[in-house]
Amino acid sequence: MERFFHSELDNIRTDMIRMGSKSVDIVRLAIRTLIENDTSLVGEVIKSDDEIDELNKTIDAEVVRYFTLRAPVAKDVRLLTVAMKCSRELERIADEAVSIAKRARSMTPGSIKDYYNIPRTAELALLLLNDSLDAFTQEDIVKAHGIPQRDKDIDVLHRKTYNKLSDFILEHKKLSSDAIHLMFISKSIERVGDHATNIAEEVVYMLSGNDIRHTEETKHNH
Amino acid sequence: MKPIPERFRVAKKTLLFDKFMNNFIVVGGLGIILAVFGIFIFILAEIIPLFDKAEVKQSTVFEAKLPANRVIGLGVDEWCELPVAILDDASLLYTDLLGTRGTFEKKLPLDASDKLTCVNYVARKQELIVGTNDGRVAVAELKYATNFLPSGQRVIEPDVQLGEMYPVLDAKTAVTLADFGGKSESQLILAVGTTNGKQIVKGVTLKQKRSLFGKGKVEVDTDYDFSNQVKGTVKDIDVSIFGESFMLTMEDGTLQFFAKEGETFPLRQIIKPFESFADKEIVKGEYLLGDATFVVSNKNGDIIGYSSYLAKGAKNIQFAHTKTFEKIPGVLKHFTSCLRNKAFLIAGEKYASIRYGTTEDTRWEKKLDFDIQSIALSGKYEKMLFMDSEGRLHKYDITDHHPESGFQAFFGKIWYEGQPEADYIWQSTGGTDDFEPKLSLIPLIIGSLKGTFYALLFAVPISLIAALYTSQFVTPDVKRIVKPTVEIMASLPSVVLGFLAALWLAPIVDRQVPSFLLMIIVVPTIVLFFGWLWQQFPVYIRVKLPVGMEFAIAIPLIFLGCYLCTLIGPEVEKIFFVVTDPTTGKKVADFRLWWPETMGIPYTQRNALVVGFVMGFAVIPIIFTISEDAMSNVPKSLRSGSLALGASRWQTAINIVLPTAAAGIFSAVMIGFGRAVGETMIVVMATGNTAVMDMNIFSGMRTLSANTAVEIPEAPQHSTLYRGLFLGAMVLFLITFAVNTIAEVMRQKLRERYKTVE
Amino acid sequence: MNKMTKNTTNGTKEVASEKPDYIKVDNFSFYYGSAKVLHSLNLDIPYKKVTAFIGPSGCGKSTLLRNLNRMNDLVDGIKHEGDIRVDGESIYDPFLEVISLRKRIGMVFQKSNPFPKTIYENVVYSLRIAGRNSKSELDTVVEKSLRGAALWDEVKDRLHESALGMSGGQMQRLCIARAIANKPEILLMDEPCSALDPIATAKVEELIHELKTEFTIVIVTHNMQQAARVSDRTAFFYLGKLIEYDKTEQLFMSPKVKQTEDYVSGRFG
Amino acid sequence: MNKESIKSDRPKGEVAVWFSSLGLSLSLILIIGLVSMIFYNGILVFWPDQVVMLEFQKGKGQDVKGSNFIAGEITKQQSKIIKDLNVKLDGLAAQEWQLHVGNKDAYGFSYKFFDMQHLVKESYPQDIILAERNEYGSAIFFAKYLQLKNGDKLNKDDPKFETTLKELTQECKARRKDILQIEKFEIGKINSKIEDIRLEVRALQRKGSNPEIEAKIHSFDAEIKFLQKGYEDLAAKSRVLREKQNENTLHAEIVTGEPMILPVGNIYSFYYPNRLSTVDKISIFTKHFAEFFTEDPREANTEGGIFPAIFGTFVMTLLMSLAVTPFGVVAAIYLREYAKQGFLVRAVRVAVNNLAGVPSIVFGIFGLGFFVYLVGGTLDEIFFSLSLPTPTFGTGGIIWAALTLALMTVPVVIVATEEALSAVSRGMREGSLACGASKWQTIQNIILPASAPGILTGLILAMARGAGEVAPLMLVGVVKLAPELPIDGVAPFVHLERKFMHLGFHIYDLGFQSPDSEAAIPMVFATTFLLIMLVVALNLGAIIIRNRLRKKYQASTF
Repeated sequence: MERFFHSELDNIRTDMIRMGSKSVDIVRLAIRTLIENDTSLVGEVIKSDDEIDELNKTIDAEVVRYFTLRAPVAKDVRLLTVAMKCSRELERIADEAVSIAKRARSMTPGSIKDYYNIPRTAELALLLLNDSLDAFTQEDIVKAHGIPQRDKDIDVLHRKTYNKLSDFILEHKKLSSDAIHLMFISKSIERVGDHATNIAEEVVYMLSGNDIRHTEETKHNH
Repeated sequence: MKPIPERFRVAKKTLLFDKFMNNFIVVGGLGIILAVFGIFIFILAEIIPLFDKAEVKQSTVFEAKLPANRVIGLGVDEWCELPVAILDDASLLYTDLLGTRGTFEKKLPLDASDKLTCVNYVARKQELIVGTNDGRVAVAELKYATNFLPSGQRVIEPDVQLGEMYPVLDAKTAVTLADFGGKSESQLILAVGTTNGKQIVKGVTLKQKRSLFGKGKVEVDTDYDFSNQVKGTVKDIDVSIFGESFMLTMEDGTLQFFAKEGETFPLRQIIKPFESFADKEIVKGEYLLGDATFVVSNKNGDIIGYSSYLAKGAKNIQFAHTKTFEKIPGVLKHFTSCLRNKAFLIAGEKYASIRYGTTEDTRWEKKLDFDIQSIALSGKYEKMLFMDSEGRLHKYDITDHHPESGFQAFFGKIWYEGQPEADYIWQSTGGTDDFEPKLSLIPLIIGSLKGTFYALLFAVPISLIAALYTSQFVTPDVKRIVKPTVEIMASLPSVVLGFLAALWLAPIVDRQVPSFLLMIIVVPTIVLFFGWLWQQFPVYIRVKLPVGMEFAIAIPLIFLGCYLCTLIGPEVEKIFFVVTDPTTGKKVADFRLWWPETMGIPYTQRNALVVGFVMGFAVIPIIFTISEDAMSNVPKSLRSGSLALGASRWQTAINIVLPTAAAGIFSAVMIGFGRAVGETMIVVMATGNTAVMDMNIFSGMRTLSANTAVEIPEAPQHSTLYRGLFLGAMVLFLITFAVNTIAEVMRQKLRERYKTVE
Repeated sequence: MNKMTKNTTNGTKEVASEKPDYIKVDNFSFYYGSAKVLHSLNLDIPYKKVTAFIGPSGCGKSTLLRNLNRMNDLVDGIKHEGDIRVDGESIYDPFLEVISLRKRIGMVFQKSNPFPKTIYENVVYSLRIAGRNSKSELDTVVEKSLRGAALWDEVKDRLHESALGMSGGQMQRLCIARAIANKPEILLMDEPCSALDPIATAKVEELIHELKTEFTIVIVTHNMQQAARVSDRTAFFYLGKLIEYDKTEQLFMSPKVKQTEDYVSGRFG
Repeated sequence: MNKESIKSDRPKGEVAVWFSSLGLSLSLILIIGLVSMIFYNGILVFWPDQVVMLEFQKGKGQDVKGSNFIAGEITKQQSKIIKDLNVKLDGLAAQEWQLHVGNKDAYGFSYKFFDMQHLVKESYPQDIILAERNEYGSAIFFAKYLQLKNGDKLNKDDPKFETTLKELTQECKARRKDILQIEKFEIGKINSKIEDIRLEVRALQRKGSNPEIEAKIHSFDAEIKFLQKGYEDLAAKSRVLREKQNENTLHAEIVTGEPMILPVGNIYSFYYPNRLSTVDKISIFTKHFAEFFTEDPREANTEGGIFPAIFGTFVMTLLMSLAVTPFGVVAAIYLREYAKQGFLVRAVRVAVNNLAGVPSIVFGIFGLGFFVYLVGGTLDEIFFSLSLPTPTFGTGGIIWAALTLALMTVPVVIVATEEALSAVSRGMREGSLACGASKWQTIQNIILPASAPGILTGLILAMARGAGEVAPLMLVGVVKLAPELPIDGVAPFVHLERKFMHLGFHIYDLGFQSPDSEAAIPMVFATTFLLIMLVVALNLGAIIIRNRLRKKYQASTF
């Protein structure tokens, strides 16, 4: 039987989806700041981050209220805890995006032509994030299950970028600070992938009740 | 205020109706409850007058100017309208207390030659006995005639009839004392005179000859000379109203009683009434109504009564000291007994009092403010008259509806006239006017308790074990059928049971008393024996009998037992109960003859055994239902607890269920008691309804309830008997009410007890 | 369930009541004989909201509720101080007919108490006793009330069967239908679900939620979750005193008084 | 395990359980035995028995009117109780039979025990006739011939004998009805008219005497004369009819050889008891049974029916219920719904409960003192002073009996009603009040309907108690033979002051007050049977309703 307060769960879900799409947007915007060297976008990124933070708080409040007044159980509890955790992940993603954007703004435009694997990594990470959120929205457990494996590709790419940028610093000492920025950006992108993976794992938990974190299957190889 | 929306408004009609109904129910309900308890009040109101004393009011003082010192007696008519003062010369002074006739004189139509030496007025008989100096005695009846004027007014006229002069003493002896008593067939005139210093006591009996034309002439039958039989000097003589005996009061303080035996009047008894008193002299002695009690008084004002009775086995009646009345201050001077009941009016110098013979009760007493010279009590016991030393007549109204009642009458031990000893007796009506009602409720209460006792003796064991068995051992399915069946018993009208007891059971029991007595022992023995035998069977046989079906097996066993008893009974009778039949002189085996012969107490067909059995039958379902409820309601937890500890079902029943339900069982027995005590029809029909004081199982009884049913149709409204029966009903009411209340309180206690256990 | 109610349910977006002090309990004390069971209560119950009374047994919540329609008048030896006003009028006004008050304030009891009559007669009882016997009116009221009590579909084919043959939850909803048949302004509910199974309870709660669009509802409940679920305001009573009264959310999430906190968090006693 | 322990394996006290079963068995035997005994004897009364003819040795103490023959229906066969130690008997010789010999006018008794020791022959003659008569109970005889009014003789062997006799008895029966109509109703009407005039005259006389009143009083003379004329006419008419009844006579001989002449008008019905087939017997049985219910009693109540007693019981019980229901219910409603529940009410409740246990005779004596003497006496003084000192209401009557019993049973109704009221749940009351019902509306619409079965149970129990109670009735208006029914066709139709007959009292009176108690016993059994059936039916009804009720309450609580 559908109860009148079940609609409040839908609200939370909607907020989550909204927050997810905002996170995807903010990451994309941050990458664009780097790739297109358009520092004007940084302001937009920061503004978007604020919105995401606000959403994070709203979701938390709603979840707590729901817990207090509606005594949720089972699926509803998982949804609520997952919503709470995932909103935190998304908030972190937004933070990473802000960090990417800020580092991109600090870099000397055109100093380093080659961004190595960063665009590719970013693409993969965004894809991963998108899929995680899709898995949440569509309650697609298969999709969610596939994500931790895909995160490994991102890790590999990031390591490659990292090695290359290490070499680059040794060669171009003058450009070392930009290179270090790049290294951090790559790291941030890799973190986005990790957060997306976490979300996917939570989605699995939400849908099946199985906690697949820190299992052999999903163990990050770092 | 905002207007109330239509849908919230209350119709005036509803409110009014509600108010009306509320008031109606409160008033009606209270009224009904009060009315129901009004029963108690009403019955109480009916019995309170029983314990009232006489109420006496002075109505008039009449300046009759009678020659007080010459008046020897005062007579009155029924209504006390025309009292007569008898003077010492036998002239009669009538005084019209109502009309205009004033005081007028009437003389006895005596011959001028008659010299009266004795004038004796006996108020009790309304007779004036005169004796002459030549030993003759005549009797004048001072009657009254009642005429009605055309206007309907009542006029009382004196109607004096002087009888013939009969020579009693010899012609030379003047009559000093004379009395007369008797009716047509046996009449006695007794006279005392003195010749040569010797007192002569002589009497004549008169006889009315029968003739074809109604009453014949009265003639002298026999002469008697008692002078030699009399011991001492006669002070006063009293011939009984039937003329078959007389009482002499002697100067030496003895009473000598002579009674007719065949043609003689032998001295029967010398009574020394005041032997143990300080003063032994008798100043006054007179019979009460019915002439079975003789009341005497001495100078100290002690008053005692002697009543006649026939001792067991004796041939002749004798007197015994039966009554002791309250002492009066001073010397008793005047005495007059009532013509309607055993009351008598006594007076000293100023003191006057009404006493009641049966109950020794002082109905009324007062110190009057004049010297009493003469007294009279009207025939209806409604008025009394005193004459003072100035010749004035003081008239008093008496209101005393129930002189014969009082606590002593209903609950005390009374030595009634004609009884050999003081006893509790109920005998409300008798054949004669002077009958003394005996209204002791004690034999009725004993009778009620007797019936109840035997009923409970039969019902309590059966109903309690039946209740125990039904509540503890029977399966619910069986119980659902069994219990209403037994309850149907309660609804059988008692008239049906009474009819069966009297016309069906009593003759059957009567035919075979020993068989029935045997059943009491044999039937339980057979069932117990079978039960023991059953226990000896191996388990696999025993389990064939479903639990709680023992009673079904017991039914044929009971029939078997009863049948055996009817076979054995006559044989047992032939061995143990053999007596000689007093009518044929043959030896017969008959319990009905054996019992009175051996035990000395009577056997009747309609006896307590039958009543007990049938009344028990009526009580069984009541005790059964209530005690069964009490036992069934013992909390399951208690029983399971006991069973779980390994106790058998019987041990559980006895050790757990019975003690817990004890209060309920007690209350059941109490309610059964209440029902049996008040049972009416069974007792009316199945007992002889004789009031007895024993607990003999083979005699009947008379219970309060049956007594009420039997006697009330005969009791005139507001008579003593009527109110006495109400008193009986009240006793019954109180007994049952008290018993039921105890039972109810016990039951409530039990309920609380169960509550705490649960 | 219609969309309209869905939106208004979100506690955080509560619509302010038109009359926040529709029922005003003003310094109200109450005695059973010499025992004081309610101690100077002050409480404003808003119009067309659900107000819940919670508290441990014997805290006086039911007593207060039963005072709102003067049901306690039935008990011998009662006494009160202070006042209770409904829409500005004192319910103890000597000119006020208590029957009229009860028509205005419907009540649903802990134990469902359908009369041993047909379903139909149960519903129209309050109309019948008011002398309203028009068949068409009654039929309309029956359908409306039963629909209102979400019972119409279940019983519309057996309106003339005995009400005693229904299930427990149905009976309780029938009682609600009976209570709303005369369209009272206020609906009092004295632990309406305590004798019901969870499903029936849920149904009744749903009903309460819907009814609050039309009625001001006061509910006494032992079940804190229930209070949290259905009410807009919650009052916590303890030993005859009002300990805390606030918006339900407020009271449950961050009570201001420790006793409340202990009670709602189950640390009581 | 040793032997001891095996023995102790048997549960303790099983023998005692057997003993305790005795109580229940005995109770069951008593109740079932009693009811079936009454049933058997009550039904048997209506069954036509064979008539046995016995021949004894002459001069052995069994002779009746100098004859050693006797005939009659066997009513009892029992073995003699031989108290004499020296006598030994067995077989038929040890028995004694009780016969219903009839012919009370000839023998002086109608039931007698005969010692079978001296029996010579037992036979069942086919010709013997049993006739039920108007007076002296039934007759058992051999018919000789029928003397008809036209002088013809119809010999008993004549084939038309039986049918003619039957026709004639039918004719007489119809005529008897006419006589009854004339003597009881028509003459009764005239008598009551004369009585009315007499009272009116007395009322006038009481006013005083003046010429005007004298004239008025005289004006009644003509009317009285007219009425008396009517009375005489009717009396003459009935005399003629009565004479007709005796026109035809049946000449017969009883077994002792004595001749017997029976006017046909005296014969109610007759049959040949030894010729009856089972079908005949059933038809006679049914006829007897119907008569029992519908006819008036005859012969000091020992014959005929008991219709007036049934009717009296019915009317009395009805009046009682009419009185007891509102009183009991109102009092119970007050106690349960209105009175302040406290010690006082509890005490009243206990007291009311106990009042149900107060002996009926106490209520009887109260009824006599209060209703009959006080209320009735007062009513007489106010409304019927003219007919005093003959009391109208100031003597026992059906209304007083009903009221007395109502008072007696009112505690039963109060207790039952209270119980039923308290069984109505508090919720139901509150529910109704919360709907805006007033207190009375709640009681009327909710509480009373819900407790109706309980109240009904109480009422039925009260009726059963009232119908079976006799003792109080004896004091307040029951009589052995009431000339008129309490309800009849004479205005004002319901005569509450009349005395009445009652089944229970009928039993008492027949068994104990009738001159020939043996002759009364069959009738007593039949009446008892009827009374028990009535009371048991009422009680069973109450039990059934109570059980239904219990189930219903159980169903509604969850």
